[in-house]
Amino acid sequence: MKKLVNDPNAAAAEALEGLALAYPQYLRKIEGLTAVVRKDAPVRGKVAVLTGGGSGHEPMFAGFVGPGWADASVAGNIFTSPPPPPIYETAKAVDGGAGVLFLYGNYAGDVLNFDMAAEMLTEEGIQVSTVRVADDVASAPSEKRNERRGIAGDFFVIKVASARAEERAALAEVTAAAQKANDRTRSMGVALTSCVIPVSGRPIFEISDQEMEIGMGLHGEPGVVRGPMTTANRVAQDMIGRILGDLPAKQGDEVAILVNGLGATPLSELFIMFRATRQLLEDAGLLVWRAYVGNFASSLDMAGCSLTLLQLDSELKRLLSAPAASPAFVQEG
Amino acid sequence: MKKLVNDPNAAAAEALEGLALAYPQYLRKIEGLTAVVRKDAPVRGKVAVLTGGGSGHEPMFAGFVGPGWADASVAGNIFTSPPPPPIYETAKAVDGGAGVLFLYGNYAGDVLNFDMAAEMLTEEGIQVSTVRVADDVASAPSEKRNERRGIAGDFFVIKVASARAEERAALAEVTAAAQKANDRTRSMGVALTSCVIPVSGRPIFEISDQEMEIGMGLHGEPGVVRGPMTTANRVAQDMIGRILGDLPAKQGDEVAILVNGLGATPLSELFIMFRATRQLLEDAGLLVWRAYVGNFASSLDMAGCSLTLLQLDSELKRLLSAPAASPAFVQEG
Amino acid sequence: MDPASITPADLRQLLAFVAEAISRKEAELNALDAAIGDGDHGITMRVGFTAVNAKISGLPDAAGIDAIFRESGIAFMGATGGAIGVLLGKMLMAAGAALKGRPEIGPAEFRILLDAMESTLVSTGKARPGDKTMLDAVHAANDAVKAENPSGEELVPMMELAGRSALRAAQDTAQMLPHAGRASRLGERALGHPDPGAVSFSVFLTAMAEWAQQTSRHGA
Amino acid sequence: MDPASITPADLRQLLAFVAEAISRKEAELNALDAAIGDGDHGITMRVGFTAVNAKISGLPDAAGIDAIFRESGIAFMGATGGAIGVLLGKMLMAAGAALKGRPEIGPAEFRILLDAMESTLVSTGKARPGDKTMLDAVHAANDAVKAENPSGEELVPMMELAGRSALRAAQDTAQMLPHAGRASRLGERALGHPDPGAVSFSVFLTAMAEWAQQTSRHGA
Ligand SMILES: Nc1ncnc2c1ncn2[C@@H]1O[C@H](COP(=O)(O)OP(=O)(O)O)[C@@H](O)[C@H]1O
Ligand SMILES: Nc1ncnc2c1ncn2[C@@H]1O[C@H](COP(=O)(O)OP(=O)(O)O)[C@@H](O)[C@H]1O
Ligand SMILES: [Mg+2]
Ligand SMILES: [Mg+2]
Ligand SMILES: [Mg+2]
Ligand SMILES: [Mg+2]
Repeated sequence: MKKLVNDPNAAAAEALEGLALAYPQYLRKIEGLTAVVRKDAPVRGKVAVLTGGGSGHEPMFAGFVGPGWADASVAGNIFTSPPPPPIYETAKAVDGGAGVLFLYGNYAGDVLNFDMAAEMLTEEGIQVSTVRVADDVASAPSEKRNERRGIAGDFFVIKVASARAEERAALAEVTAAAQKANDRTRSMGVALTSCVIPVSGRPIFEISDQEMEIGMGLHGEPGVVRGPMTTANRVAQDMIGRILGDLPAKQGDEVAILVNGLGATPLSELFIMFRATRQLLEDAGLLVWRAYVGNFASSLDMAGCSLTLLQLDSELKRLLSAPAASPAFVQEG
Repeated sequence: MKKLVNDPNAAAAEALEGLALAYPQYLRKIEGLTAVVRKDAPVRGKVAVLTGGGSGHEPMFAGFVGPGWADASVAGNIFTSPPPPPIYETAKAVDGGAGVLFLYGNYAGDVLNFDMAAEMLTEEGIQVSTVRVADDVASAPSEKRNERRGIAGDFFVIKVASARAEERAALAEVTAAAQKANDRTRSMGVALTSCVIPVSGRPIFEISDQEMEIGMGLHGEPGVVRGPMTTANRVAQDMIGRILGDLPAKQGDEVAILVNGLGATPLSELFIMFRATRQLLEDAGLLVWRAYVGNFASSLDMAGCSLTLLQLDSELKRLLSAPAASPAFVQEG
Repeated sequence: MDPASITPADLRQLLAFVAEAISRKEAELNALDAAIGDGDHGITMRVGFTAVNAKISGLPDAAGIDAIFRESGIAFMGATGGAIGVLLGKMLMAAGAALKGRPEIGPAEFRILLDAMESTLVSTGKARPGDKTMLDAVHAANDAVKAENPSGEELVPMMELAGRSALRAAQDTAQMLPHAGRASRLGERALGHPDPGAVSFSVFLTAMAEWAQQTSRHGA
Repeated sequence: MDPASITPADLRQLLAFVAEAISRKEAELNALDAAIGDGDHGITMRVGFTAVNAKISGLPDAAGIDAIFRESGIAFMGATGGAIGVLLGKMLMAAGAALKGRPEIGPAEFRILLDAMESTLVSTGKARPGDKTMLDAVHAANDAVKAENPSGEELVPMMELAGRSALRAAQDTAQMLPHAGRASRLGERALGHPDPGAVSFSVFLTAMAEWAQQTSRHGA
């Protein structure tokens, strides 16, 4: 294992510190907690959007904190949900009196910890609602959509919810917007190599130099099919086929697409994957309204990518295109 | 070799196509050429900034085309300068009557091809001036600074020149701003692994699982010292030591810093490197005015990073913070 | 020690012993988790028990069994995160609550402790036996000490029985398919691999028994 | 063919033969470039000569030696990029310009060709012999055919001499340190590795000679 880290046990905390030191124009770290909040938090009268989860997915989640983005992100250790106390403290720090929306990937550990924190906050009279991102088509059949795990789809759901909160909508409305985005988001990943967790220093699964695994999760959870490595066009075809088999989109519908790198795959390959994907969507009669290509939700140093589609309507388009600024994504009005 | 590509010979061209298809809000491809230009090119009366070079460094160079950024980028094959004809055609397509500034990394191949194109343009009465980015401290001693190669420092030089052009400065003034930024920029890289060129499918150099190489270039050019892999803090210390030994900055000076990933190094490690670097700069009495952390100038799928410092003055701060929007970097006014 | 019971002072030592045992298993637990999860279980357990020990050493001497368990649970939950953080954290807190007012852990208290842990795990985690989770180990241990009475009412054999039962149950999880609702991500590939949480819970109980056994022998 | 000269029709075949020889060396040239440069030289040469051949097959039958070289140079430069694109492109164009009006390549023309190539390479690339570049091969070949007269004024032996001299010079570049001003990036590590551009130029000349030799034997 070769990694630019110091004490591997401190990697998650140091990465978060580095992020906060690099981008004081957008956010600041809460002293003593592995959490960052918008520079101007708490924003009075605005619903606060709080996200977070295990580390190792940089820039997700902390990279999406800032005006027009989330109010806070709480980081756990690598691949491990943060515990309830920092979630609770951070929620209190960003609550502007209009309640807090918890937005995170649908993993057992996160659910348990965020729910526990929500309980503690509710006891103190702070309103909390929760949307669990569940975009990974590979992780459960469509009858069990709410059991799916969340991967890069967080990007769309956080953006939509944050923009709605910025409009000063009430907690129920912000929650509804997040839920709508979540309901209309589908992803599929492909892994070419395993990542290596800094502390253990070893790959978390074996995969040969000739193989890829479609549907693999962001923490190396087994995917839907392992097969020989093939061309970008064929990989995209397989992935988009599975997404379109699940998303109730019809000819002429508009979609946003995110081509997300898992950490060790260069941007050039992501652009080649986007080129393939766009053609497939065009062939399927879908209109690409906007595209996002880059490393948004990574899996440490895993090679591979994920494709995420969001089926749009006019509200989602308005919210997606609203101005926003954070370390990982800036967009003009 | 596992890469998300189709025909490896077409990888550079397909990546550029993908970029252009993904970001029509900022740029468009010139039909039949491996070049992209600002969506609204040519901008009448504005000096056009034209950049480019070999592919494989995505998002450099094409990712920095857009308003407030370069007017055009011409892409060669992987690690190979583009030939004169597309440079010439592209320059003609973006010339708004105020001349064209060529900005590219200082490599023999690029110099030969861009100079040849400049000759062809000059013969037609189009004004061309050239600044060759030469920020890599590892590549030549300071007495021979103009022989140094260009690495991630392109980012600062292109940003500064483009902002100056946006102010409708004359070609000589835009060139002077670029030259000033170039004179005050220093970089140092470190490679942990070799990249693999898609066509050959093989690493371009050998490096063991316990080694790193400080000073290695963006195309695997040998660096200044190969040694055992060590902690992020020590790597940063070595690199910053070499940069500060070369940059005539004194206590209290302001700098901008770019922590650049080479392609396969995840953002989390770049943040840890930034954290280390910031501390070192603080210890040296320098003030970090702004930081940029991410994959800006990569080397295909090489693992490693580079650190770039730009020693600021008020003009450079004004130009760096001017609004700009391109696929790889958006900044509000 | 009196082999028939564990005092608050003993409990501090016991938990330090458990922490060491867990640390020694870190790599193994990571590997088990890598096979069917995300590879972090050993790290999380080690971090959690390190925090438990740090917390305990700061407790006043007068802290009773209940307080030691409660504070251990709070420390574990607060330091780790992950599923296991809330689950084992709450289980330890529940053990403390259930043992309120008990000056020592004897056979009766050990039964109470396991029962409180199981019911809290079920109510929090909503898993059922056979779902291939830590519950399978907890349930087997609890069942064994409830049902069987192999050596009368002696603490050390009871603890050993609990440890053995948990270990066997943990090994048996290798044959289980993860319950679809909870862990569909694992699928058929989980077959042949034991559940890391079940294994770590059996390490926890086995280490407790080992400490008690060693201490009682030394004391005898 | 008349072994003493190369007609325009011959030149087309010869360049196709050279393109094949270069293609066969692609991996080797990449490896040489990887050792001291960026590993792309074989790719670039193959792409360039593929473009040359495509261009040539589109030329009118009447195209003379000069036009074939000029168009080859334009095609090579336009298709490849990199240092070699401009350098070899201009060298081919210069060969065309220098052979203007010559119906065939005989010994005299071959000397003119090499001399034009060398002087264009020097004026464009500004390298000097000993700098560890392609120039070392070009210069050695040019020198050899200028200075020596091993077998009278026969074309095929002259071409063979040029190829041999270039090859030897290319191999000798392994012992050179790259000229600091041009290629400081290489440093001491370049020692022991020949310059890829010098090697590929020797492949170019050697293939030309081989084609001429084979054709003259067949023709004889
Ligand atoms: N709902 C649940 N009920 C019982 N045990 C659970 C539940 N969810 C997870 N576990 C246990 O937690 C273990 C995983 O713990 P760990 O790896 O530390 O957390 P994470 O899954 O968040 O990475 C599993 O092996 C399983 O035994
Ligand atoms: N200025 C120069 N003069 C002569 N030959 C040169 C010069 N610069 C480069 N070369 C030749 O070009 C070769 C490298 O070509 P290639 O790898 O195709 O281009 P690049 O260096 O742009 O990757 C070198 O081996 C050298 O022989
Ligand atoms: Mg985890
Ligand atoms: Mg090159
Ligand atoms: Mg785990
Ligand atoms: Mg080269």
